[in-house]
Amino acid sequence: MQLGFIEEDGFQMEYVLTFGPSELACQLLVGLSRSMLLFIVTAGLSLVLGVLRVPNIAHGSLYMIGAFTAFTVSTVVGGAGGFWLSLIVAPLAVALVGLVAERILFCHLYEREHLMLLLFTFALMLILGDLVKIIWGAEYRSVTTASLLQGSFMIFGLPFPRYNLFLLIMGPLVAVALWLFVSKTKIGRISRAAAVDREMVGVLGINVSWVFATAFVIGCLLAGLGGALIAPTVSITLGMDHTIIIEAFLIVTIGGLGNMWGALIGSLIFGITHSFGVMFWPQFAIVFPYVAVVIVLLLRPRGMLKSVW
Amino acid sequence: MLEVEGIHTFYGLSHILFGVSLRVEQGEVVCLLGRNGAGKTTTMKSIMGLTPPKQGGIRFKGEGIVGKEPYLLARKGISYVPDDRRIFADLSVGENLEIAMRKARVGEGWNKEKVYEIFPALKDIESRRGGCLSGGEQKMLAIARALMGNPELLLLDEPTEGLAPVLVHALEDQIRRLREAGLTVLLAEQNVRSALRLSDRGYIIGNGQIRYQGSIEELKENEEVRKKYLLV
Amino acid sequence: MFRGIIDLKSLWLIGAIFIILLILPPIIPRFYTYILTLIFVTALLAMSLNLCVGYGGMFQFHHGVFYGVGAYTVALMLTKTSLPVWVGFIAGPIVAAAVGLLIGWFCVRLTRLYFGMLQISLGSLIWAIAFRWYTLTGGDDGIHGIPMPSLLSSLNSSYYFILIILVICLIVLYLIVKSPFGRTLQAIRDNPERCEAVGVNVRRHQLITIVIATFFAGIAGVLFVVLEHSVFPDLMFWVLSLEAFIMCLLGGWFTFAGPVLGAAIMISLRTFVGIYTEYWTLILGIVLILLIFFLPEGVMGYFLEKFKPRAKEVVERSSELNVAG
Amino acid sequence: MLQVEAVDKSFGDFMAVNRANLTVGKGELVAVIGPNGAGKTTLFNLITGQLKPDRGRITFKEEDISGLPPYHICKKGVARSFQIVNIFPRLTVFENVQVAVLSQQKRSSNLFRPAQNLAVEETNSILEDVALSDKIMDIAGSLSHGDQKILEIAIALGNEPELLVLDEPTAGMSPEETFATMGLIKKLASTRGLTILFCEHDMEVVFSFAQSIMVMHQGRTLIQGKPEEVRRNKEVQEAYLGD
Amino acid sequence: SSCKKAPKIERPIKVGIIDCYSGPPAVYANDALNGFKLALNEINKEGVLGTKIEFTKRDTKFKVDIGLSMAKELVMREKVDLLVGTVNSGVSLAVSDYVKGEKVPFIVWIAKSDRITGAKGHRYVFCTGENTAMIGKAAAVGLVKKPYVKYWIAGDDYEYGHALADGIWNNLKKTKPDVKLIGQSWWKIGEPELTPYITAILAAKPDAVIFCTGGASMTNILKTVKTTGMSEKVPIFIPTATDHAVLKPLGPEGPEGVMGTSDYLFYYPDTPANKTFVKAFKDAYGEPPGFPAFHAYITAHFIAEAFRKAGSLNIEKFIDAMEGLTIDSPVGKVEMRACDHQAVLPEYVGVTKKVPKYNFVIATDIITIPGPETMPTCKEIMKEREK
Ligand SMILES: Nc1ncnc2c1ncn2[C@@H]1O[C@H](COP(=O)(O)OP(=O)(O)OP(=O)(O)O)[C@@H](O)[C@H]1O
Ligand SMILES: Nc1ncnc2c1ncn2[C@@H]1O[C@H](COP(=O)(O)OP(=O)(O)OP(=O)(O)O)[C@@H](O)[C@H]1O
Ligand SMILES: [Mg+2]
Ligand SMILES: [Mg+2]
Repeated sequence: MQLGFIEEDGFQMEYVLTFGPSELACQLLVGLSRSMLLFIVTAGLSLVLGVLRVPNIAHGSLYMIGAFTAFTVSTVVGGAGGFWLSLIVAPLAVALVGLVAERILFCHLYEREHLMLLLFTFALMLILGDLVKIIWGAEYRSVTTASLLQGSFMIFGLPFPRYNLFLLIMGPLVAVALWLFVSKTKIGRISRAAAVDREMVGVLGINVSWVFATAFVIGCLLAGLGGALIAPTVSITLGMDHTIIIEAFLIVTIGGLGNMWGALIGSLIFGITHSFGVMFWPQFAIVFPYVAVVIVLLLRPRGMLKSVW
Repeated sequence: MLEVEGIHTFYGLSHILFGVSLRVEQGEVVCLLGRNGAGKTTTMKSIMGLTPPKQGGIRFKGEGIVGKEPYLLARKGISYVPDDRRIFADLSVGENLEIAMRKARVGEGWNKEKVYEIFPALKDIESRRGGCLSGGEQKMLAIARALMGNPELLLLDEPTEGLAPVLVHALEDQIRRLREAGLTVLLAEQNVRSALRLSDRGYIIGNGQIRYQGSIEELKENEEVRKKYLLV
Repeated sequence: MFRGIIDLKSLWLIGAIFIILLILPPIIPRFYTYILTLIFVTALLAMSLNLCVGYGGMFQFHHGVFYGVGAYTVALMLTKTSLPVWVGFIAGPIVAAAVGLLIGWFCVRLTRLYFGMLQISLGSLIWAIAFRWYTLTGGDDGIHGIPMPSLLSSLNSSYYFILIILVICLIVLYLIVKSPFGRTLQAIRDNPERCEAVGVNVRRHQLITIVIATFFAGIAGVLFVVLEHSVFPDLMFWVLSLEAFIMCLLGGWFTFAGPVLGAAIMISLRTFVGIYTEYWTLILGIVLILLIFFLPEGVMGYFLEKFKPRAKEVVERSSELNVAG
Repeated sequence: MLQVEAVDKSFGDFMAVNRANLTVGKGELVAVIGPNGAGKTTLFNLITGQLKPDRGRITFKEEDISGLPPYHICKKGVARSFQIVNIFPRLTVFENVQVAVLSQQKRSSNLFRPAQNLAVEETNSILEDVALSDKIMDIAGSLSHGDQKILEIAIALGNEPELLVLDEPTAGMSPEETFATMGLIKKLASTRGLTILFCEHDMEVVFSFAQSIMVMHQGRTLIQGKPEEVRRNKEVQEAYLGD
Repeated sequence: SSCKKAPKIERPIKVGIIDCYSGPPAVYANDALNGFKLALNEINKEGVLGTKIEFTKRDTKFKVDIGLSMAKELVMREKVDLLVGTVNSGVSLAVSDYVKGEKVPFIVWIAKSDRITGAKGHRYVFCTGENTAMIGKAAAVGLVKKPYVKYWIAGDDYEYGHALADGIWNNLKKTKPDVKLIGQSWWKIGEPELTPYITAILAAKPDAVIFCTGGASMTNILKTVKTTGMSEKVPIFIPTATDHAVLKPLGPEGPEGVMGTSDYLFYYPDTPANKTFVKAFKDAYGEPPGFPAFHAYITAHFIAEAFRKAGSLNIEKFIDAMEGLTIDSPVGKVEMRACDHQAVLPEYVGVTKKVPKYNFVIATDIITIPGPETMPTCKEIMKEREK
């Protein structure tokens, strides 16, 4: 792919590809760890999409709240303990926000048109965004991880951040936990049924409302966890919600809407193409996600895996 | 078992049921007959809590159930087979059944194997997507699914629609057997013949009101009913 | 032309509103004239989107791109070429429709959210071009100070120009919606499979709809340039598209005039609440939630219900009569 | 008029239609019967283009139509109704039928004439024929199940087809409506010269209306012939009729 | 001086502020607002032409269309005498074009596009902060003495990042023709995960890396630099990296050894004027001022001085007074250049380092590049504008 206009930057580039297998392997690992983080965030989005059939635009805001909460916990507690505690407290806090929103507002709207719910989550995004600003202010925030996870070690002669290794471990853990949850609670099955006919699921004696609430809260939990996990690597700012949300939607789309494993595949596609992409065509980084989606959807119009939508 | 007393049901602003009352005793099969658009389905839905009546009362086993959520009614022992099937298109046949599974209050209750005995055709297509089934297969599945909830009261809305004659007979046999096992059935039917064969009593509904009621014999003997509604 | 598709009472109402709008500018403060004009432009964008969303049932998630393409086209024609102004004005919508054809051609292969997401991706590629082609588009800074013919340079004259164009567009859109094409489109929204079975080429129909809608979005883009003399990539960013989508839902997406109302509400809220507090998005969010809870059919849908009760009563009474008799 | 020759359709490794044959002559009323899951609906889907056949040939008026998209086949004069109600739930009853009429008159892409005034007579006359004229302004989704089935047929009639394919047209209709509907269909067949292909489980309807009956079983054509012929056939009795 | 003789004016001077008070840039906008308020407190004690300066502010949400509406609202409805603001170059350029027609002065205080007072400059727009051309020149001056030949440029993929890159590279290439650009990477603004870029850059083994980035991305890149230990492997140059708003939240975790520029540092120059300003600011807001606060502070003083000099609220006279006006500022005298309405400011090039005095890293080994040296000449500007 060559976008002609890029050359007009006025630079003469003498770009040398000096990548050996070790660089590639290192880049693959970096990409994988990025995928894991994306997976944790998008799995929650996908769960909500699949069960409630709501494109939850506020998911990014919940993720942002997770990051800010992690900041507060880390600074109040401090040190390594602060970091580990933030990984527990932040998801729970976000889940609580989700629970309140669900029980007070959301649960009255399930009968509505799905697009009305989209409108609702948009409103929620606006509200949460400003609430974060009211609570935490506009300054850039930053937290540090436990010293165990700081710095990097050398792999194949290149530095690989320890924290990324940690993410590589967290991703599969979350995946397994989710798998247990989905298979134990039959939630996957109920969600596929509810996708077709919510009312009829109730007629069969299933309290759809609580199933939805649970799914929504778990979705929030994952958003919060994602936020807490990303907190140490970036500056925590307002606007984190906007940055993540479109990418998250694109990921769940190419994976297959509402399919949790689709979210995993989508995240892998994004993470890995991104990390190799910036190696080979770094100037075009901005369009990678979009191009990836276009290619996947043109080849597989309903995403990689079976979807509920 | 079930007492419906003067219910008025609306869809939005349009008034559909005008004081429908009916009773179903424990172990009875009662049918609800009437033309298209008479209000049979609406009555069923009102009982199931899908279109809660604005006025009037419904009692199930002596307990008022107006305004209760459908899932609570299902847990109390009412199952509903909708006339338009409402199969979960994305679930396989087996999953459609499993999702509806509830523990029986008494005895062993229904399970997949047992419903497959009634509808052997379903067993062969256990893993097929609900949305792919033929019309008749979907109807069987809808009935089987309702049974999986181990109901005490079964609301059957046009169970024989789209079923081949052989199956209609088989189904009738099964319903009879279920009744013997203590199941109570409220049946809405267009297939008058089949309904008359099955039921103990019948109600005839027209324009949202109960027009006639009585035992099957009484209905059959009534000249006007025969002409206007039964056409047999 | 309108016989049978609009009743006399509505016609009077609309006429009255139009006349009021015509005499307003000299008597209201300039700023309100500006806000009204901005509402007109945004309303046209939302209306064109609603052709796809409310009538066509398509998840047209990135409509803003076509608005932006229309705007950029005139902007570039007026700043980089010496062609007459009207050529730019015509080229805007045509280029937008051409881009709509291209993107739509891919999108109609997909359904619902997939359609929407593919459109977001394709649209974002176009956004990326506007965002990155610094030498042509001015990058994220955009192009400002686009020269307008002196006839359109004052606020009042652009107000009238935009109002007239808007009215013409609305009439055309109304005719389209009420035409067999529009009716078939609604049928497709409800049940595309059945539509195929009655002999409608669903994809082609949807594609034509997208092209028409993007054409009007292009006009809205041109009008934006007439009003603001500026273009910038925000016009093509997904946030703006989402806002336009929300306007449709908010105003009532199954009604014709709903999006206009939605646009008016969004623009006024953000302007007038923005004057008093920087937390206007918070207020906007709360207002939206209240509307969702209390006006589920959208604002316009609610008013239509309000205006109709007499008809409903008649129906109700007659049905009761039927039963009694 | 319509020839189905050795048509196959499989879903995965399941053969839903297996070398099925069917002949429909001009002006005939042909019924397809068979147990549930025999493949009747699938066969109809193959004829009207909702599905593409794996093998075999379907010709309509000497023209090969196998594998064409549904709207194309419809334009050639084949209209159908669906077994499981398939209407436009948010449109009014009138509009439901009008959409079909407009499409038939090739006016679907007309952008600037008010649809309100187009095809009104045709639509109304169809609705009158099927006795839905008192529900003209009702939203289709709010009709009762039986009325929706009637609307199903009305939509199909809107296409002014030469061949009308009806999938269990009277299922869910009250006895009275059933006979009214079948009477109407018969009348249409004679007055408009329609050819009709339908499937039904109501044997009374089938044997009193059909001029030719095709029996399907497990995707195969068992027999096609006159009603008496079919009734006498041993195989058919075993597989389907029961008693 | 002149103000004492001027006639008394009954109404206050109204300043409209448009800036982004939501989203990541809010941190800069708020800092600027504080600086402006501090200055107004000082100014209003004495008064301007016997009246006061008041302000109203509007949030742009970092969106050009909203910024434009808000600016129009301030001008048409609030009838402000002049506009100041914003952190966003796009908004600044759009508003600048609007005020040209309305003949209302607009003073840009944070946005760094050199087109504001360069190619797109006009009579009614002013700029009191550095711009990309100035940063580029300063950076080139800092880099030209270094022995590096093979460079890699990376940054935020938007106008600002690219303008910086252009500025630095063109100046560097001009003064040192043998430098080579071996690659560049551009990420989307706010990109949270920068490790893959760093790994890719390290794999290419450049002599030095220039990151052209700002705001929240800056924090991200500094963090990634730290975790990957990049600054120990390759020299890094980041324009505006020594900005306090960026380094402060990182605390002691900020990376050391990163070269960067800034046009204001609260700890340098260590002059009494700067100390007084910093102390006053700290007392009022609990934080030392960042560069936005400084810009806003001098903006207010420019406004006050210009009105005093003009002797009336007449806008044309105000503009005439602004041109060539020199005021005392925390960093010494600052002139508003008459030809392009750009404030002449020095640039400070330094290297980040931990010092015991602060619990965050600061710039050390600072070289001051005086204002005139970093700025394009008036001739160059006029040539730009004629294009
Ligand atoms: N898309 C599909 N995928 C898999 N199996 C299918 C699919 N569509 C139909 N079948 C199967 O093919 C068989 C024939 O279905 P069809 O709908 O043609 O039956 P039918 O004769 O119309 O039956 P009925 O009288 O019950 O309507 C059924 O067993 C059905 O489950
Ligand atoms: N969702 C709805 N909104 C408005 N009116 C409705 C709705 N559903 C049904 N109706 C109306 O209620 C009346 C009774 O419908 P109902 O479905 O109860 O009839 P039914 O006796 O079950 O008929 P059928 O035998 O045709 O299924 C009909 O006139 C129908 O038009
Ligand atoms: Mg019914
Ligand atoms: Mg069938």
